Amino acid sequence: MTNLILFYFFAGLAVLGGVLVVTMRNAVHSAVFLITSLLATAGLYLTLNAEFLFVVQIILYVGGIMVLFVFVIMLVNLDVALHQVQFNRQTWVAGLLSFALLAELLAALALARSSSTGMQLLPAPHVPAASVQGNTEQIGTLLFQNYVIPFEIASILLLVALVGAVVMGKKRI
Amino acid sequence: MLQEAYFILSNYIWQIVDGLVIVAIFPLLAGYVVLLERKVMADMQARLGPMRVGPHGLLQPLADAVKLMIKEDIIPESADRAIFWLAPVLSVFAGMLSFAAIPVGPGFLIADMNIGLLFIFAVSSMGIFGIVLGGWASNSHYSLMGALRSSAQLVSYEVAVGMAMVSGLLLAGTLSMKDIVGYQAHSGFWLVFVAPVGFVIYLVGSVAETNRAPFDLPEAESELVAGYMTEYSGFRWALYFLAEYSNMVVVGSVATTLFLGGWLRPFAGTPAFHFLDYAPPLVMLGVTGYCVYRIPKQTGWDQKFIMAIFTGICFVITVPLAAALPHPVAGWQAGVHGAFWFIAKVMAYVYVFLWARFTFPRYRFDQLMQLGWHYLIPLSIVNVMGVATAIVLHREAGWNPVVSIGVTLVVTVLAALWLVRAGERREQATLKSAA
Amino acid sequence: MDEPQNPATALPVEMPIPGADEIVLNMGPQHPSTHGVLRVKLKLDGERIEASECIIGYLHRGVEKIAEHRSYQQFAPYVDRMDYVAAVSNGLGYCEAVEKLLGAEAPPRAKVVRTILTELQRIASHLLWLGTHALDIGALTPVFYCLREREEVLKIFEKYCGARLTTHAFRIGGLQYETYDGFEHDVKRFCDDFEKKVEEYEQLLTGNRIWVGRTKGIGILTGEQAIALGVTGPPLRASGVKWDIRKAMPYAAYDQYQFDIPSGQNGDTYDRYLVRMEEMRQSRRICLQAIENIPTGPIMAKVGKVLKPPPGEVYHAIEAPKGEIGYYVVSDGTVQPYRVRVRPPSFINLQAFDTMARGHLVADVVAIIGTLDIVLGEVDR
Amino acid sequence: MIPTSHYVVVSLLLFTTGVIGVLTRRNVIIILMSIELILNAVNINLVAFSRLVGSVEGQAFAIFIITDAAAEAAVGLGIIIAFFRNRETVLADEMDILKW
Amino acid sequence: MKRFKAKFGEAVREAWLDRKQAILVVDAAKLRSICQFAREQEKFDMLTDLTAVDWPKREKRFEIVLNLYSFPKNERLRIKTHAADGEMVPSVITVWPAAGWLERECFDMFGIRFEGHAGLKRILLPDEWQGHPLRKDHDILQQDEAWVHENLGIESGQ
Repeated sequence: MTNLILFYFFAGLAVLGGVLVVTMRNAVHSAVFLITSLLATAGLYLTLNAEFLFVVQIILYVGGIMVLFVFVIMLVNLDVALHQVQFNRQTWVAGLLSFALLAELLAALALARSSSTGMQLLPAPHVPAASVQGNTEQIGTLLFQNYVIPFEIASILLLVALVGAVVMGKKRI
Repeated sequence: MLQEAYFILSNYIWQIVDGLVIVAIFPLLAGYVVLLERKVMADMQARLGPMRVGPHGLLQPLADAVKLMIKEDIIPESADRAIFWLAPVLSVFAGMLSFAAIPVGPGFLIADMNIGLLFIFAVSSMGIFGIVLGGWASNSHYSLMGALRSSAQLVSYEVAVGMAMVSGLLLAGTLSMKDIVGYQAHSGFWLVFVAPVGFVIYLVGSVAETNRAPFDLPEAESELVAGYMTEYSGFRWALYFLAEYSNMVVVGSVATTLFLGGWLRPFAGTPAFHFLDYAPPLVMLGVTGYCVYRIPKQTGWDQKFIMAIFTGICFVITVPLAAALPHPVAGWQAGVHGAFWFIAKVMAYVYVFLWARFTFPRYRFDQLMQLGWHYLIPLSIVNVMGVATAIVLHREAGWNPVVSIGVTLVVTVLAALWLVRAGERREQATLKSAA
Repeated sequence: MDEPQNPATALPVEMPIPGADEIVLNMGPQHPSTHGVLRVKLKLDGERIEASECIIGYLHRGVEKIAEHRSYQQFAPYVDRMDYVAAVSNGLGYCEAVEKLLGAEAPPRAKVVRTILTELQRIASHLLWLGTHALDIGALTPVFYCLREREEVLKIFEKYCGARLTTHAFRIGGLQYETYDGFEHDVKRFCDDFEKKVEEYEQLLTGNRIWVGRTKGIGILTGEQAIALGVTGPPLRASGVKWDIRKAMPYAAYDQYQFDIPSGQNGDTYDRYLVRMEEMRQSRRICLQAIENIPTGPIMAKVGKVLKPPPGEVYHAIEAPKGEIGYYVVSDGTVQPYRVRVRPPSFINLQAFDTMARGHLVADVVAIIGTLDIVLGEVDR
Repeated sequence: MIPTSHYVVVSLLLFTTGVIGVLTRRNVIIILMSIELILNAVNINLVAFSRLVGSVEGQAFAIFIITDAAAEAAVGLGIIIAFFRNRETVLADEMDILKW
Repeated sequence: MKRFKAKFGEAVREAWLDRKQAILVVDAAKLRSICQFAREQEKFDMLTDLTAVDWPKREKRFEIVLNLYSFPKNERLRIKTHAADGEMVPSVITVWPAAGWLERECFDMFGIRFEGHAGLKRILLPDEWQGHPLRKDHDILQQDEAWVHENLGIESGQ
């Protein structure tokens, strides 16, 4: 019961935040709602017992990436930008297509639930929650044993991105 | 529904009570840190500090709070009202939320999370938004520059601070705040003696993270007026202030837990030092006695009355400390004594902050960044590697812990000296090229 | 001497429309570290200063115009209001200028007392500078120590003439007041204590890494630049020009005493700091020498009640704490000066600000303003 | 225990919102933010399914995705700054530098 | 001083000593070259002061006064020149950059225009102020009341 309330709260917040990100005129407001949405997602991870991911989401997304976003918005924020048209002319087409996509996926989900094969796919998890605790140690072991090569590749990707961002951002090299 | 509520209440009653006590005490503590700061400052500067409100200015924090609450709340015309309103709240929210994972004493904490340390780290990194958004929403050059400086500074120093924490938790082998202290109790060494370099990095980094002098660039009054707080006034300004001082208490608490043995008494495992258990009640008794001695010296009956109240408070604190004396290792007794030692350590840590503030001039922004990126971050990486090596040497190769730690420590310190030398040479070069 | 590298540095900057990375930051006139109502417009590239312009005049009171409508004695108190932290020095310059115009000379006793008070004033002025400069750079504590010692000097002034800040201590022709009982004792005690206090300030700042980092290499002014821009006082000496009017053209009783002129090599903020610290020590030395042996005798020359200097003009300059303060007095033979021109050291030193600030960061602006030691009352008059 | 389908629906909604944002907004920064929303939606799915399967591999992948998002944000914002410096705009349909 | 006479002849109108101070009166037209000479040959390397005196009854009412100082010789020299109202005086800013603000102040207070000074605008008074207060015909109580009313929103008290 409590879990369900928490879930609906976080889910509602995440979706509402997402919608507001897309609709706000001012980029800073968008960023604030994106932060809200990301925090709510972190909350969702908590309801999934993924505590480590909850922390990673906050530290990296909220404390890292979003700071970068806000920083850049402030650097490039022109008062002029606010008076420009914020949406392009393909709004209706885009909306229609997106809703078609949404409807399709929802239909697929509904079908999966009703069909017999789907029942096996998407039941409430039968594994007791305690055993799948999003444990920090488990993730660490996984990352550094099974996935050590992807992990290193990811770190190289970050390094490349770092260098690239510096090259882009610097005026004179 | 009702049953569930009852279930929650009955199961979590102690957490709730602890939470209420901690949430009530810490803002008050933050307020009294302000008074402490002003008193320490006055002492270092050969003057008296606040003396008017209450005896020795003891009621000054309350008076300040009341004054700030009834002050006019000015919102600049061109400010972004919603974000202007949100930003300080966000700051305080981030500061306060961190208290949830701080163990004041054994069993005296709100939530024992198995990711407690990371939780505090994550939540306090949200505090940046309070500053950045506040600076942006004020729509003023000074505020924006303060905000940009502050975000750059916080992001840079977070790396060093995180690495310093890693060196601690590598040793403890857990992220739970409670277990970190438990590890120190078990091993008999505070981590500051095992990873001193990490502690020093954390100390410097946490001064920068809380925007305190000599790293108070975001609010440097001689350059940016008040940085991101320039346009704030009244209660919102007070919220920012509360956030800053709560953050000080939070970083003090983290340092205490991680490096200084949390709620543990000095020499907690050594029987020869058990007489130290008598210190808390005796200290409080001494304070009470001094208060009694000061009562007749106050001018006016009202001051005498307030002094008497403070005497009473001191005495009320003394009683449980004394009552816990016979068995101060378990149960509520340990909680009370632990809280005393914990708060004492946090206050000592905060005192270092104040000391630095009144002694050092302010860094310039590029120097600050240089210190972070050229010295602290490389050093913190070396430190983490050193601590890891020590652990491997001890656990895998079976070395004596003292030897393994000593060797890696020497290497780390040598690396630090080399960094400083290289930095000095670089400075000389830039000076020469400038001239 | 070479042509100064960029004569246009003295020109006011035309502010172009800022580009994408450039912003124009307006500092002051209401800003915590502009030492009054100085307004500085900075053109920034990021946080780096590309150009600057000082906008002054917020404190203009028309002192020179007032002088033309007062008698010589009546104008004397007005000069105290220019550099209000070094009122005694201003007064000395004015009195000596008018004495020169009259062809009179103050008696020896008056000269020695004048010297002592002026040197005490120099210490007080430098102390105030040190405190505020340190405060600008972020050191909160020295200012309280400095004000504590300055208080002692002000107490001596108060005992001597009843006023602390705008003292009007001297009269044209000498002194109005005889020294009070215990004057020598007070000055001696102050000088004895002061030695240790300077040590204390030096301990707080001189070796401090942050202080050195904030001041070394900041606001460099070479000797040639300083001379070309007319900079005088400690900033000139810190640039390596060992020049002090007290030695070059002695006035009052300075020719009787031993003292050194401190000078620097790099002409940066740190050197100016060291020069001023050393100057305080030298001032103390002069005071100690002077107090040993104050000649007896009259304190006032015979100049008459109504001053009517013969027509003519005179320029007389003394070494004030901030630099050369000069008085150009033109007489037309009446009781009122025809024209009094004050050569304000702060005004001309401030002109060098742009040269010093270019290429530095915003944070250095406060260090440079502080190191110039300007007093807006004198800049604007 | 909340059924996995709940999470999938939330993830779908977020995903669609992100797609709409990418397709309709002109401000590149907001487009980037919408991409973050999409990535986030994927993360929710991964974590939900990881619980369903009973292993933490999904969480590990979510961490990789967050890393990727960080790299993307850094480079993307770097490009935006460089572009803004030259053209003083952050609008996507004015980023026609190739046909310039 | 004699060397100045020898070099510039007629342009140096008068030269005398008053209370041990050397004073030269020169032609405004030759001011810049004389200053150049003073700085380069005679080593008067610092311009300590530049100011003006208003003599309304004279034919050329403004007397511009330059106070020079020589570090090598430890000597002061005063160079004077005259200008009528509205007449241009050559600026010495190319000789001594220190003249920048001093000439601006002269312009502000007396209305003397300096030729060759790029940024000649008011320095102590506001840019829109009317009148030049240090002229003798400017009364001590007189001020730009319109400006005060407009910018400060108060009635001038005088």
